[in-house]
Amino acid sequence: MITAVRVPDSVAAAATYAAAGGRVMGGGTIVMAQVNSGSLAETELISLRKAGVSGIRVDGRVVRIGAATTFADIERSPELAFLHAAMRTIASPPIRNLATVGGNLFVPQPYGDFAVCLLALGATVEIAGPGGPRRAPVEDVLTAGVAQGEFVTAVALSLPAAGTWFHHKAMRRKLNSAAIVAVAAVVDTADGVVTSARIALGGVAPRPVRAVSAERLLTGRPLEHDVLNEAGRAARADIAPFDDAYASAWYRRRVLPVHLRRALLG
Amino acid sequence: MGSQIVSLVVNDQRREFIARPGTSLLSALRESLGLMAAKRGCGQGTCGTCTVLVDDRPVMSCLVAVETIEGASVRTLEGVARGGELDEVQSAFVDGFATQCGFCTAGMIMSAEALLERDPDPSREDVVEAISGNVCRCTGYASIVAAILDAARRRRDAASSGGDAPAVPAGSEAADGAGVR
Amino acid sequence: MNHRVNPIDKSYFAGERRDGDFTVIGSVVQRSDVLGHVTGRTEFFEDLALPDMLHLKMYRSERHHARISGLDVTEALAVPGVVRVLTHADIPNNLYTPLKLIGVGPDDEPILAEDTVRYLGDPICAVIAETEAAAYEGVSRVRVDYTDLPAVFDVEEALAEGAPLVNEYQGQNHFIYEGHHCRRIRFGDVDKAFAEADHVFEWRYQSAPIEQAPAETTGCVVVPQADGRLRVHSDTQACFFTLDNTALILETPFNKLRVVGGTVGGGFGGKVDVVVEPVACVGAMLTGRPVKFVYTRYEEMQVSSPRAAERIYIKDAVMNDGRITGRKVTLYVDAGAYARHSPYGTTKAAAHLPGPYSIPNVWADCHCVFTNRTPSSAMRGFGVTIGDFALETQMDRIARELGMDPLRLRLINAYRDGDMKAHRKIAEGTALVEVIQKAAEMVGHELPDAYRRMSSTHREGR
Amino acid sequence: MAKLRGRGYASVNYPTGMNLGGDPSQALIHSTTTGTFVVSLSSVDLGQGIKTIAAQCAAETLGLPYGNIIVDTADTDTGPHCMGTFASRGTHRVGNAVIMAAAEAREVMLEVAAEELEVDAADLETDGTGFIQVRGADEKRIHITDLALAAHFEHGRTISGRGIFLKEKNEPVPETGEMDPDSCQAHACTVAVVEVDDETGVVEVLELHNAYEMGRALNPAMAAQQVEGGAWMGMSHALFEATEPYYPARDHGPRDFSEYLMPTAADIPVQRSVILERPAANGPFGAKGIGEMTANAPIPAIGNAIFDACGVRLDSMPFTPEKVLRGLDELRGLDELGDASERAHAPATGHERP
Repeated sequence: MITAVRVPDSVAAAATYAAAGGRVMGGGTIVMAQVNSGSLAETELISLRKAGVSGIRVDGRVVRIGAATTFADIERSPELAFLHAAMRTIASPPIRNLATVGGNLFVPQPYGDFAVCLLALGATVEIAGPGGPRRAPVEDVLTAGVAQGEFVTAVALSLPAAGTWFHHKAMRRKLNSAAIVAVAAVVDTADGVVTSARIALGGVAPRPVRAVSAERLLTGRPLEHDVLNEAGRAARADIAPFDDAYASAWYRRRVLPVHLRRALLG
Repeated sequence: MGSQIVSLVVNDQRREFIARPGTSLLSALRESLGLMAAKRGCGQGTCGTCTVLVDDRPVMSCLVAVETIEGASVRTLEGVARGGELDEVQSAFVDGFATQCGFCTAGMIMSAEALLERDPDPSREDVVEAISGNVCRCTGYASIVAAILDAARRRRDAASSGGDAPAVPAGSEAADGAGVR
Repeated sequence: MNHRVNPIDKSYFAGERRDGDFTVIGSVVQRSDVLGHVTGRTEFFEDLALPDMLHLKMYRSERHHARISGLDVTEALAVPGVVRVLTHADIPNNLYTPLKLIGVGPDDEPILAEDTVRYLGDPICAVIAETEAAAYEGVSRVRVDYTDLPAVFDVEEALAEGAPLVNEYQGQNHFIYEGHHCRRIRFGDVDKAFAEADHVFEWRYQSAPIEQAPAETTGCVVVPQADGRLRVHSDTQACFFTLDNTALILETPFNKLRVVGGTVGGGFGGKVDVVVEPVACVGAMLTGRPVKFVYTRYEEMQVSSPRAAERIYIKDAVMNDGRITGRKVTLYVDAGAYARHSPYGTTKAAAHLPGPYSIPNVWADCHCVFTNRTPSSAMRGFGVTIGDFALETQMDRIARELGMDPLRLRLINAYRDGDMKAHRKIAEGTALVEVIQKAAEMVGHELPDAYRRMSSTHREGR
Repeated sequence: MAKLRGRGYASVNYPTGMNLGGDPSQALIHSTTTGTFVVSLSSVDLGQGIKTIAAQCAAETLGLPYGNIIVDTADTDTGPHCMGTFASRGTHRVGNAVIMAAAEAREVMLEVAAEELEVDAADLETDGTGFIQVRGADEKRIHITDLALAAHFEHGRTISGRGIFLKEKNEPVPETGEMDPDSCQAHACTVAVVEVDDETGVVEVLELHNAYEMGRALNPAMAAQQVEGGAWMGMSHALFEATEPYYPARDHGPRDFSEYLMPTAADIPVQRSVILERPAANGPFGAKGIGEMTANAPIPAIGNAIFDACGVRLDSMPFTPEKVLRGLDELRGLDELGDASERAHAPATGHERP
């Protein structure tokens, strides 16, 4: 049962509440669902809605997105136009008006599509907590979470160069579906040959994962049908798919190469 | 800490009420303010029957902890008809037979209102996306999509004729009998 | 009006239409409920605001099949706001089956579990509290000790020798139809048909359970009245069916109950079982206060009765010209742990065989089988939808095997007025031939003259 | 990669007005003193529109405008018995009961009018706008409002009627299955056009063409609602729905509408439907009832279309991408993970259409 809802107006105030053991939430799409079904373990909620951690700031090629920034805010941001298509594959407008960048890092797969994008972008996560602010690579947060009393205040990322961003999400229906396989990637090419690749996958492991085997295989080779199929098969070494209501582990493993290729070749 | 007084502007009226901690906006509307249009179909943000507008944006009201939106403007289906007159979306739903059991209707209409306020001339794809979080088990959606497109046209027609003309059915998408995609 | 209508092709059955001069029938009039719907003023049962209402939440079995070796509700009762916890001992007549109203038995389902649970989600005890949150908290503190029993999930395994017994009130893992192990159809001689057939085809079909998924979940609010009666606001699809069953469970005169329903947020067959009203009534009687019991979406999805999974084997005797001369169907309805409406649905499935075709020799065994899963029950197309999937897939396969046009195969075999159906009812008012002809025309599927001239009102050459 | 297109067919019948339970439905009707007729029922409106249909049946039978009818239903204290809204009983049973009640009320209405107008009741007719008039001499007429006032205050008559529809309970013969379980048969034929993604097994339903025979469409717009929504449900059943996706294992059962997927408006096909009417002798104005059957034919039609498109025969519902892809892999002779897929684009059978 919830005994208190805190709506701190600063990061410092939020940190004080968080240190006392409440559950930090962004838009509430995950936490309130648990409150409504009586299944939330914590008894105090701490909302970041008014803590001053919303908003998108662009500084040259670096973008800093506050943790309480909603997906709808990103959809409205011209600087983040490269992400708009990806955002529209996530849930539905009334959810995107609530769900936040920070919260999405803690959503279990096959949800958490934005976290997959952040992983591909090599984002840095800004964290507040009892030990003061710190920064961590998004990989670390996705793998290990944050410590007791800590919470995310922002993510920072570098805008990918034109033509280097790729995103594709295979769903069970055309809109408002969790991922069967989500692929987000930043791939640089020179003279038709891949010079660097950073590929993140969703829906195929308990956490968003890097397709490091595919990245290795692609580097130095052209973005071509057969090469990508080979890379997709290689990527099977990087995943740990599961059965769920949407698809079986077999299916996810089976179609991964198809979707990796479609992500990068269209 | 416990219960606290929350103040919202609901359908243009300032409303204050006492909320127990963890009360959703949906529960507050229904149980504290007696506004029953928004429905609880799942309490998980997956059915859309509780969709209302908070500061003009559609949200699943079951997922909003009411203390976190202190002072916000909230609009529900009860506030859509002005002076007892149905607005264009409501009239288009009536004329287009876009309701069956009626349980999804409030959420559908609020999603449609939000869309049309942002985009008076939406494409079919825009409409489909706008209602993608609103589950309807009865209609198969086609009549709802058609009604929202019809409402947009009615509203544009009303605006272009000076704004005081009655909403008139445009008729161009009235059934030709062969089903409209 | 801007509504959509489908064209009515009045060239078919023109001589039988007797249109007369209807003034209202056949016209589009506005739905009587629509203004309430678009303004949000339609009153659904949960839109009732009662200040002193209590909330009921159910603690349910966490096992598929188990003995309850211990039940402790002390901690649940200690939760602030929890008013009462109901167990089977509080239910006057704890054992029921909804179809007892039409003479179907035995009673096989406890309202609240006594010593055994038979599916994941079987209700065990009901926590009644001042708030929903307190009721949930109470549910989370109920302690039950289970001793697991072997469970069976497959219909054919359930019928095999040595399978665990799902429901001891039934006594065996299938419903008994007047002394028979299944609902049977025996018409003509299928074995002879198979022996004389040019082809024999046999295939197997399977479905999974399907949820009715109405937008509004199942629920009720029970309000004690000054005269000692109970007013039950419910989204049941069947007011008197609910009233009668509830009265039998409460062991109370029928006139002590009043069921008020009306506008329901979708049913599709999912709101025919009587699963919330009896417990809520007991809660209201014991507390003297209004009690609300509404299924969560999770309960609606996983605990409320779905459309049954079915397994269907169809074996057909077919001649080279496409005539189907014999059809043998073995059909298993997965009823889950309790009968609910499945004995009825299985009979309806049997009556539907062999589909809309005149087949002179038909044999069917339709089994209503108990397994350790959520009991299934009625849904739109009850007993027929899955059968049609199997029958019409079978027809397509036969057409492919024979290299025939699938519509011509159907037209050759289509039932007509005056044909004796497998359940020995003379067909009348048939129109299969015509809907096939019309559909062919709609998609430009060419049919030869002989097929276009076919009619449901008579069989050519007869 | 290829998108393989196919067309599939299915034709079905559906029993309406079931009487395996044997329960009748009742209707009562009475006029207020101002000529509004209240139809009292206890049947439930689930969105299918029984209240509207009952009002249409009453108005037609009485010969009065639709606006003169109020339907009061779903209260066991005030409504006469109806076991419930299921088994395609609503339109058939309740419609018939309402017609019977309204016919009785009409008889009283004409008797009172005959007294008021000092004519023979047999010479009276209704004009559908609210007047009761002498056939062929319509200047001699009285409006229902005046008539209802007169009936109550001057004639001491209640303009009312009672209706019930019973088809006796049928007991199947256990040895043979001989039975008479229903009242009418409705019919449908669906043609589905689908497209199969041969690399992922994803099926898209592009078109559904339906011919439905329903006796009579009492309200064509509401019939269209049932047709359109029912065919959508059939498509949803075909491609998506299962509370136990790994049946008979109970794992991973969907808990909410995120997990229990149904087609969104983005996934729906073009639907074209045509209605045929072969009025049923025992149906209200010939209607058979349409609500239940509309989901049935699309399911096998879609399955058969998938076979036509790609050669994969699906004998298990729902038709998930996984089942289609496993079938395609088997046809292509591929190994467990389909790793030779880029060398074998076309499936073994099936064909691509423009």
